[in-house]
Amino acid sequence: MRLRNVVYFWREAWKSLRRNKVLTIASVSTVSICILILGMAVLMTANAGNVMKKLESDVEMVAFLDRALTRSQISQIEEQISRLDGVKSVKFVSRDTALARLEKSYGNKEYDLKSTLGKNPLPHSFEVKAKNPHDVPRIASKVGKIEGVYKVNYGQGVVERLFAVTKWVRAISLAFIVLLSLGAIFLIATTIRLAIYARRKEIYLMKLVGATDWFIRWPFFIEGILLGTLGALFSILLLAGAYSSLVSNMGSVYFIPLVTGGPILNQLYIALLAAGAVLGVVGTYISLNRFLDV
Amino acid sequence: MRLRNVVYFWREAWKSLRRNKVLTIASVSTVSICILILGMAVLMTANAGNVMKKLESDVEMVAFLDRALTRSQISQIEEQISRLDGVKSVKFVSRDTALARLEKSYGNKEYDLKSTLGKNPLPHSFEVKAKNPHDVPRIASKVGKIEGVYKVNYGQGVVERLFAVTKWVRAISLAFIVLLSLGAIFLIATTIRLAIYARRKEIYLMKLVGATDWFIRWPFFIEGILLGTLGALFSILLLAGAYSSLVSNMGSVYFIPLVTGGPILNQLYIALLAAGAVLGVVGTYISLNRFLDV
Amino acid sequence: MLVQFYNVSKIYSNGVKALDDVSLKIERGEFLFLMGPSGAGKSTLIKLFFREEAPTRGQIFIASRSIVRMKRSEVPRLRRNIGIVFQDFKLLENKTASENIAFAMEVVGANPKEISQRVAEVIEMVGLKGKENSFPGELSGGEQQRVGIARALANRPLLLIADEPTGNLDIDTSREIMELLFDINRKGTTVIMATHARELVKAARKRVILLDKGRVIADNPNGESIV
Amino acid sequence: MLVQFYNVSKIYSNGVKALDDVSLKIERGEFLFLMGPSGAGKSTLIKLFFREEAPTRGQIFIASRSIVRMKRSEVPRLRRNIGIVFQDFKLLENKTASENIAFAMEVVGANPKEISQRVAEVIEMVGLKGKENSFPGELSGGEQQRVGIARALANRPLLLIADEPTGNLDIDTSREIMELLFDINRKGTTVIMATHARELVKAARKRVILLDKGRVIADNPNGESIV
Ligand SMILES: Nc1ncnc2c1ncn2[C@@H]1O[C@H](COP(=O)(O)OP(=O)(O)OP(=O)(O)O)[C@@H](O)[C@H]1O
Ligand SMILES: Nc1ncnc2c1ncn2[C@@H]1O[C@H](COP(=O)(O)OP(=O)(O)OP(=O)(O)O)[C@@H](O)[C@H]1O
Ligand SMILES: [Mg+2]
Ligand SMILES: [Mg+2]
Repeated sequence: MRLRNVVYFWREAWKSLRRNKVLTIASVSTVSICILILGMAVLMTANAGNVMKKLESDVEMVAFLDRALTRSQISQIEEQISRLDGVKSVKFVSRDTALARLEKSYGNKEYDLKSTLGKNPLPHSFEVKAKNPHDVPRIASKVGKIEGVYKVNYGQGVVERLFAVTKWVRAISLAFIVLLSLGAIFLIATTIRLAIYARRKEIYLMKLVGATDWFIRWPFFIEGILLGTLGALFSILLLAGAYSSLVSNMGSVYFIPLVTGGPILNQLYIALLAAGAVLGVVGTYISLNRFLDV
Repeated sequence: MRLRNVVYFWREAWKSLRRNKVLTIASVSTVSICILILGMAVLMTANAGNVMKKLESDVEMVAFLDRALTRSQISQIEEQISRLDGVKSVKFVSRDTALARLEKSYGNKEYDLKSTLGKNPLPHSFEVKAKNPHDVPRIASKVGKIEGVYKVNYGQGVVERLFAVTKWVRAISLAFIVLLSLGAIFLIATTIRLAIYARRKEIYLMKLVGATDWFIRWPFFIEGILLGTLGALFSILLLAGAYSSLVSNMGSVYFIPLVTGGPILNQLYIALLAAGAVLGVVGTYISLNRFLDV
Repeated sequence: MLVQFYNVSKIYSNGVKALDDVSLKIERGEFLFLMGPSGAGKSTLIKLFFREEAPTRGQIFIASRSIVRMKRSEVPRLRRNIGIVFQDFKLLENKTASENIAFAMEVVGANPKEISQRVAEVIEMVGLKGKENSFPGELSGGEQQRVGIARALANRPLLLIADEPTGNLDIDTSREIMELLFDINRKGTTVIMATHARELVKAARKRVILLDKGRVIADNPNGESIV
Repeated sequence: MLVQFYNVSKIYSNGVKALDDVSLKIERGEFLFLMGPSGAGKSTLIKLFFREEAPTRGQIFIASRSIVRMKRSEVPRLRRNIGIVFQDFKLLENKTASENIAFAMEVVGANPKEISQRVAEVIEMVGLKGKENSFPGELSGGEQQRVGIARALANRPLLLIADEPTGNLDIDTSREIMELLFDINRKGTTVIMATHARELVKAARKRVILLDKGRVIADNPNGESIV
């Protein structure tokens, strides 16, 4: 492509955007809205994912130890557990600590368990976390087989259900994002198709005076890029503003694990911008061909 | 409006839908996609709402009783609690039951708490549910003041956080639905505007040969209704199919409280259908006026 | 007096002065040619009759009603009484020839039977029999022009304004169209026709108004001095 | 031999037979009038030259290349060597007069300086000085037609085809346009012109082909017997 043409194509694209105001405004705002909704959905999904990760990471198991163990036996068991595949952390909880905890939920000043009982009936235990919460059931069964451990608790039943829920939530939000993306592609392509339809006579004439397909396509593509980028830019500004104000209003107060990583958000915004530009061009490409056959 | 005109308007609308295929397909599919996404979002929100209701309804308080109470004192306390405003249910948990539960999480065959202890150190308690889970903190403080109750537990701290989270989830999904609705209105209006723009010369000529604004508007409105309804119909069929297959695949397996009430779903579908028709007309109305001023 | 123009000027928004102080009287039942070089202002003058354009200065009366001060809601009635043949035809592309004609009748609320009868009649009159169901894109230039003429005739207007109605017609067809116009003129319709076709004007011996650069430079009762 | 038609027929998809067994030879440098009543097939014949329509039967050669068997990718080159004045002008509504003309030159890859120079030249030739920056909607019918003529001239085509180029022009402007066409014809361009203007044809004394109902019914070297 010669430089002269490049200049010509950009000038044409720009002129046409300015002169076909109705079409330009329609296309830009369609892109804008689609990207805005898509971006919002992605942010929601990311945050939901965060919350679910948090929920899952709270899953841990407690291994109760036999009563008659020596210090060295206990630390041997600790080592055995730590060596298991996928174990993230092992924390010793002494019977005294366990009793103190129990007391905290039942006790009051005048009436405390320890003095009532005289002696502590609770066992020592280990709190074990897995690198991947989904491994907890598997690891629990291994821990249970270690000599000196008489029982492992991890909320059997409830945990499996939690995982089922998070799995479905993830699947459905993914499906929704995919649907939204397809919808955005389709809506943008439709708008562009209508905009091009309104200019079909122009294309027809271009062909009649001897323009090649590519000579006609380029300015349209550039228009597509421009309006896609412009539309995406609007929506990203809006989205970034709204989200950062949400984070600063809410994040600090309620301990909800919001996605706040600057780089991650920036990547998202850049991806949305690129999506706008790409959708602009792809929409144009799809729509243009049928009018070129003259 | 005379009957002759009614017939004329419907015939015109129908003819124009058939003859302007590009425009019709574009408009119908835009409505379709918008309603589909909107419907899916509403279903998701409704189900998320269900889940959160479930989570919230699990919130309850436990009131621990002083040791030296008689039977009649205990039932007096029970009555006092039940009479409190907003209390849904009160369930007595004896110290024996409490110990059995404790044992279940710590105990094993060879080593049981009861025999170790000789006597049960735990107090009697009441499990109290509120009609509205959000009232739990308020009720808890009242229960705490009742003579004979020495302590009330309801997961202080955690519960407030849960409520904060559900509040935000609700607010954000509502905002998302509102945004989606606005987006749908806007996108549909934009598509219709483009479709009408492509026919602006037709409208111009109608005015020049003496057509009144309403004579021009009616067929366009009818077109709007038809394509809105048609578009909505497609998406509702898709949505209903997908959702009912989801429910039958998943609902029974994982105990997630899916929204399955036939009437509620039907109402939703009807609302979406109406939304399609209304959006079709409103989009037409907004877009048409500027072309009528000749 | 059907039409009165008093000191009418039209300056388009881009500053072009298309009409310059035009005064004009047209009697009921007259047949009037508008002539003048390309760009003289003929089409602009015509557009003032049915308020496609509004004059920048001056007053226009049609049937003693000022159409300058006319309310927006009254404009459709005005237009229904005027039949217009547009220089660029202005046919609806997705309506067939007969639908294009029927349309103008539907606007005025004629009943379906009347419409189909009259449509067949005017189609016949302009020599388009057999082309009723063709879309404008399937018609030759002259055929499209004749659809435009037929549409203007359909409502039997009081005033018929034709802007260059024979520009795409051969001489024989043109003469037939002229016969048609003379005929409806004899039956009482006032006819105003902008044209470049000197042969036709010469043969007609009717009143001719000559425009140039937006001014009336001659107004001759039987066109002698002009052609 | 520049153009050869062998037994060309054109039947449109709705069954209308617009051309019926037309055979034709046109030499390089000729000036040719196409005449015939409205609907005779003049525009259809013209559309075959640059493949806007394909013939139903028969063969067409331009500069010895068959344009019936021509590949899709070769069509732009064919069209660039033909200047076309369309019966309905086909101007781009959102380009000014000079942009409409420049556009046809940009398509063939002329450089900007050349373009602006040539555009000013052809605008002057058709008498549109001062209207360069008007959009088609701001031009009179005749002015639009002249923009169309200027556009066809801009690329100095080997073959110029004009479909009714004077339909909206007064007789003086028409004569000027004819002079223009004769002039470029003298300089070597082959010109084919469909027209209804007998005066012009009579004065020109050039070859005339007469069409009727899709058939060539006369082919006269200097148009005597026809007009
Ligand atoms: N909408 C417009 N905006 C600006 N200028 C216009 C507009 N319409 C016409 N003109 C200008 O006004 C002048 C008169 O135009 P008009 O169309 O009335 O001419 P005309 O006599 O009908 O010419 P023709 O015989 O070529 O049709 C011309 O110079 C034209 O360029
Ligand atoms: N696209 C089309 N589809 C169907 N029929 C057509 C089409 N174009 C033209 N025709 C028909 O073909 C015949 C010849 O049309 P054509 O346009 O070639 O006539 P013409 O000689 O140019 O007439 P005019 O002088 O009125 O422009 C006419 O009967 C017309 O109705
Ligand atoms: Mg004019
Ligand atoms: Mg023709």
